[in-house]
Amino acid sequence: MKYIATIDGKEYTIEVLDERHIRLDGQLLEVDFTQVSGQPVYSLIINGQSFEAYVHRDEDEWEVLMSGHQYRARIEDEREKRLRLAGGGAATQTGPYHLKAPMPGLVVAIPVQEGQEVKKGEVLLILESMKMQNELKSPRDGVVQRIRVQPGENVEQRQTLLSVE
Amino acid sequence: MKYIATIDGKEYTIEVLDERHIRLDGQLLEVDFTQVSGQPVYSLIINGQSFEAYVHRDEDEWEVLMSGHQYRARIEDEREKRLRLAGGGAATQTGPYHLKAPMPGLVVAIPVQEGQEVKKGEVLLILESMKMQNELKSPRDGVVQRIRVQPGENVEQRQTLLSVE
Amino acid sequence: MFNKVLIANRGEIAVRILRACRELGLETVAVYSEADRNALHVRYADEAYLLGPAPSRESYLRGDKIIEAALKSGAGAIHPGYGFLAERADFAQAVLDAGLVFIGPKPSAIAAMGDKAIARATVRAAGVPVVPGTEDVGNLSDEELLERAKSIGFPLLIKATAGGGGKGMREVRSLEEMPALLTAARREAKASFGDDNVYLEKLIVGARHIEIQILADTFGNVIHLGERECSLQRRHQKLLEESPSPFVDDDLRQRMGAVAVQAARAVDYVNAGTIEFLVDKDKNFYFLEMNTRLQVEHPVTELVTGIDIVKEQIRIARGRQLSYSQEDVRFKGHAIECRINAEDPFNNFMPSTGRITHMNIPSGPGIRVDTGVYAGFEITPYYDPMIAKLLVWGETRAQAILRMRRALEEYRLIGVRTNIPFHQTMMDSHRFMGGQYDTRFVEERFRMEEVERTAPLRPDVAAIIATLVADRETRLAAQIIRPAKRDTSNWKWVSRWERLHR
Amino acid sequence: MFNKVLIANRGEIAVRILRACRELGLETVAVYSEADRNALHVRYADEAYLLGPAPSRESYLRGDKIIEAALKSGAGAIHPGYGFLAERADFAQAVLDAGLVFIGPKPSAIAAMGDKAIARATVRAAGVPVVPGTEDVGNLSDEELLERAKSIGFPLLIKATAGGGGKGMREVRSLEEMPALLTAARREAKASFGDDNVYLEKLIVGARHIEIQILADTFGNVIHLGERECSLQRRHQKLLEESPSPFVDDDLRQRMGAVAVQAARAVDYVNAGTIEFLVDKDKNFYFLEMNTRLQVEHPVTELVTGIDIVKEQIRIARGRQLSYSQEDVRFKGHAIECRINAEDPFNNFMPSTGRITHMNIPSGPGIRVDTGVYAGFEITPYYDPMIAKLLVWGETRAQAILRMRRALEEYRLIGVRTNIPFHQTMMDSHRFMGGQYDTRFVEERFRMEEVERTAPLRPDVAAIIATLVADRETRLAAQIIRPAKRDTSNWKWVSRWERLHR
Repeated sequence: MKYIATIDGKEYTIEVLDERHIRLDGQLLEVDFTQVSGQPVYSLIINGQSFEAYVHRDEDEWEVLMSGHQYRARIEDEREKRLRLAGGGAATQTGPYHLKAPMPGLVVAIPVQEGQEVKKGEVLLILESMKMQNELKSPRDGVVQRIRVQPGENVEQRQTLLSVE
Repeated sequence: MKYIATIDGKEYTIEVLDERHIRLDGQLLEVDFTQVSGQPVYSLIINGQSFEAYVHRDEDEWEVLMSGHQYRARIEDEREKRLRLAGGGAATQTGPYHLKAPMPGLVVAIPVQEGQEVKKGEVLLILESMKMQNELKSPRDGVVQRIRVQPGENVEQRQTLLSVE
Repeated sequence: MFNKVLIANRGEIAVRILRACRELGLETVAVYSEADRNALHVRYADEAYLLGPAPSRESYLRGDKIIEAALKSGAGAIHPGYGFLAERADFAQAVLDAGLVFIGPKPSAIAAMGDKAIARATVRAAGVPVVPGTEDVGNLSDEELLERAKSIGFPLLIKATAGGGGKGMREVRSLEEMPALLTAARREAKASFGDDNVYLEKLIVGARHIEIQILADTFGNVIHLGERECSLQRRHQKLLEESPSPFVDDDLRQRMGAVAVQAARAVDYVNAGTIEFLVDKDKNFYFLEMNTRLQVEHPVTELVTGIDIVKEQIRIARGRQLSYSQEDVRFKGHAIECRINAEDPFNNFMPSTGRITHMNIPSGPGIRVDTGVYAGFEITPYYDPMIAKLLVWGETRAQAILRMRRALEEYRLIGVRTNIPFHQTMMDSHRFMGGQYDTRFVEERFRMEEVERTAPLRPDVAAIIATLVADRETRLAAQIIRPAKRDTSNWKWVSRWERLHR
Repeated sequence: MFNKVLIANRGEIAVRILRACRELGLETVAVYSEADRNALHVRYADEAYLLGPAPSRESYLRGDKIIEAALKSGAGAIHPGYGFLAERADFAQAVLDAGLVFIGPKPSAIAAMGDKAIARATVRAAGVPVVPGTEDVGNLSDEELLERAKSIGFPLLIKATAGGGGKGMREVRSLEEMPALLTAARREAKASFGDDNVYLEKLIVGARHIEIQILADTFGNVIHLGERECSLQRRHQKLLEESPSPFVDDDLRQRMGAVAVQAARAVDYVNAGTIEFLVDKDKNFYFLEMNTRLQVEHPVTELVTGIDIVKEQIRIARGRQLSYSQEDVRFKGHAIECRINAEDPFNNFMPSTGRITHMNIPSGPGIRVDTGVYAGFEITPYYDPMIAKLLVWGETRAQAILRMRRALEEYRLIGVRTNIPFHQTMMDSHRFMGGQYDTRFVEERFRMEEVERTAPLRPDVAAIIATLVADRETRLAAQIIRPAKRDTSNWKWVSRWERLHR
């Protein structure tokens, strides 16, 4: 199977030949790849070099944490990439953004109102958790819609708090 | 459910009333009992005292390892105890003893022969594992039967090596 | 003299105190909330008593229930740890009233140092320099504070009178932005401490936060154990501490130590305490506050002095003399502490909760880990995000940094996000290596992306790993979905598939 | 000068050496067998090369492949650790011949000390006292040994000429039982070392096994780092070591240290080494052997001297002078090491294999754990059963014992049996607490059942816990079996059952 991995704008073409061999941008490499302890932790030995990474899927990206650095990789096979390019690549910008509680907590304040225009980075809601007041910010420009919680309310993890359209 | 627990010859009558209450030899006790980390490790808080033990079932006994001491408990409900007593209690002494490899290893020597009489504690087989030569001894008096392995042979864990009848 | 100690706390500090008691042959009593039934301090203690539901105010802040548990268990003393009830004079008094020993200072000393205005007035009278501000004049209204702000000058800080740990704190750069920040600070102070009083304090630019550990017994002996450098902070929360401070020389250490002892004597202090100072670039230092309790970062001092501060606390509370005179205190090598928090350094340090599925702590020479968590334990949103303290000792600061690098690289904790990558980046930062940082460094001049890393970036390797994981998941998904379509010979199909792909 | 080190070992010692390299800023290369693909040393190293299948002779004893990996990776030096190839002069020579640095002594010193007969002759010539025996006269036949045994007298020991670690060793109490024991010893020696030669040695009754750590650089500086008490052994395998020895006073330490330095000089020794002595009750001491390598128990010396022995080894191998003169070596406090083995102390210390499903190592003040395992790792039968070394430091021996008690109590390792309960019992033994033990203590005068325990026995609590577990299993089994009989409404039935029983 042939994949295109994209990290920081750079593309890597990776062909998985079998359990022990891949082709990276055309170059044949022997890999020794194994999962550790049944955890999302992977060990890779390649050309004698030993690497270990924590790997987590986050929506349509893969987070790779290795030696204290976080890489964000998009992995697509050729068909997926064609489809995405055909779709204009702007898919991630359309549709409303639903602000979800990243953890359980107490809504301390909601400094925005429904219908209000907000800029990327503007604070939408202050959530208290673990004795810290955490500012949840808008990931993009838009208009605040459907505020579903009130200050003083306890919320669950992943509960939708409000939307930005 | 009412159980009889026997440790070192002493019997404890334990009635499990519900998740939080038991009766120990007639005395009502509140217990807070929980398994830790999904492991065979259990935490018990009883009358404010906090205990933690590793519990393992070994054939018809329960091993409880607590504060560096190993307790071996037989747990029976009333019916089981009646049956065992009716059966004469000698059931564990009848039938052949099958010597099984406690771990994978190499058979170094078998100092006994088929048909030979052996005493309790006599060495039946020497198994090398983890760089140590381990002497496997007979748990009782009897006659050696069916030696199924030879010196120099590699054996798997739990593989039957020979029998004593 | 007591032989059983109740520890009125949770997490790593409860475990830390428990260990000290064990090593002194004392029996231990834990208290816990419903969220902490399986916490390490409950598992390790000889006895454990439930206080109530998870929220602190219903459990770890219930002084009455804690004293009740102490009396029920026959504990003769209560150690409060830090946070929760540690600096509440009324709790300390209630403990004494119940006929128990409070392992800490007298309630009067807690009260004197707990009200920062009184604290400043007291130490100022004893000749200790303080930072200019309104703390000394009592609680003021917004109008009065706005008036006073002009004479103090900007930038300045709004701080909660009852507070600590950065809660209710705001930085003000001009008079215009001050009213809104006052409102926010009072709101946070109210929420955190039940008291919305605030005061103003001159912000010393380029300041270092350096504190002196002191020990005082009931015989009037007061000694100091040198300084801890705590300037690496984010939102006024300490992230990393070290001792000695790369900024402090023997002369400054002696002067600050002497002043710290003076400050402690001013309130007739007994037990362990910490005097926090701000030090400007010219090595002028100002009294900031006194923490009348064991400090989170006490182990860095333990590592360079060899003195077990918690054991000394217990010794003092048992009415013994200090084991050490000032002359006995010797400093050897260098210690660094990284606070390991359950938060995501790649997402604005957002707290992270969940069950720890796997954990492997660093060990080997020169490493100490103080933690209250383990694989299988669930991090709840109710308490502090700090889940461990990773400490190293080295013969020199450079060796300590190298050791911390390898320890951080070894640390594995899966299930919640941690700030370990932040610390790894810090250890690679040239400014940190050079000891050139102040209290604003993390927020203003440190970017994780911009630090030149010791380990070279390997996006190619990351791409391979991510691809191989994605490939496995694709194949796994195929295994699950396809047989359902066929609905027969599931195992045969899988084994054929495996033959094809291995 | 080298900047990359290949570690020709596995397990905790490979990890230990890796950590030292990391902390010196050196790159690391691991080698591994097929059984160790996921071992910690492979995970922590910068590079890793497969040697071959699990058995040592096809992997960790393949000197040729190891040197090949070193050359391929560009490593400039090889650290052999202990065991495997550490004391093979031919391997050390092959390393040098390949143009690499061997982090250890010269091949000539290994050879001189590796043949025990030559070793004894050499040190005896240098004025070092040795135990009477046949080691000096070369390999003898059974007949000759039986003849010589009469003049040495009983009890005596049969020992493997090529051996170490108790393999091929037998104790003989009379001439009658000697022929059978000779056969057994030769068989074990052959199996372990490929050499069935044995020698005889007088058995010193009531002997203590005490060893001196030495360090020697290429400039002719030789120092000693004091003694380690290693008398607690079972089947000639050390179980627990401490420093200082409760039996050694300053005078004896100085005398033994001086003799150890003499012995090292006799073979022109370079790098770290250990001289083992037997000490009788009158404090006479006899040279036993020299281990020309890093010793398992080296960390107890590190804890009391503050000297990192592995870093000094690397320093010496890089051609530098020792960092310390004899006068710089100061002893502080007391250190104890417990070897944690995968074996069942309740079943004749039978080795135990399997996957570790959960692990929580002790931490906090004064603790050090050197280990090569983690939760999820599988303990295979191919290698040594030692999976970790638990070390504590305390200001006094009593404090170290109390700390070790709490550390052992904290240790959790599920999936294989360990000898932790043995160590817990030892820490409770009055004879151990009194320091009154010799090399026969564990086997002859120590019974786990007979030690009066610090923690009182609680069979009632054990009965409750076992019953509650059995009750849960019964209920769980019921849940699984009964629905199968009904074959419908499985989930409904379970939920009704749960309502009834909760």
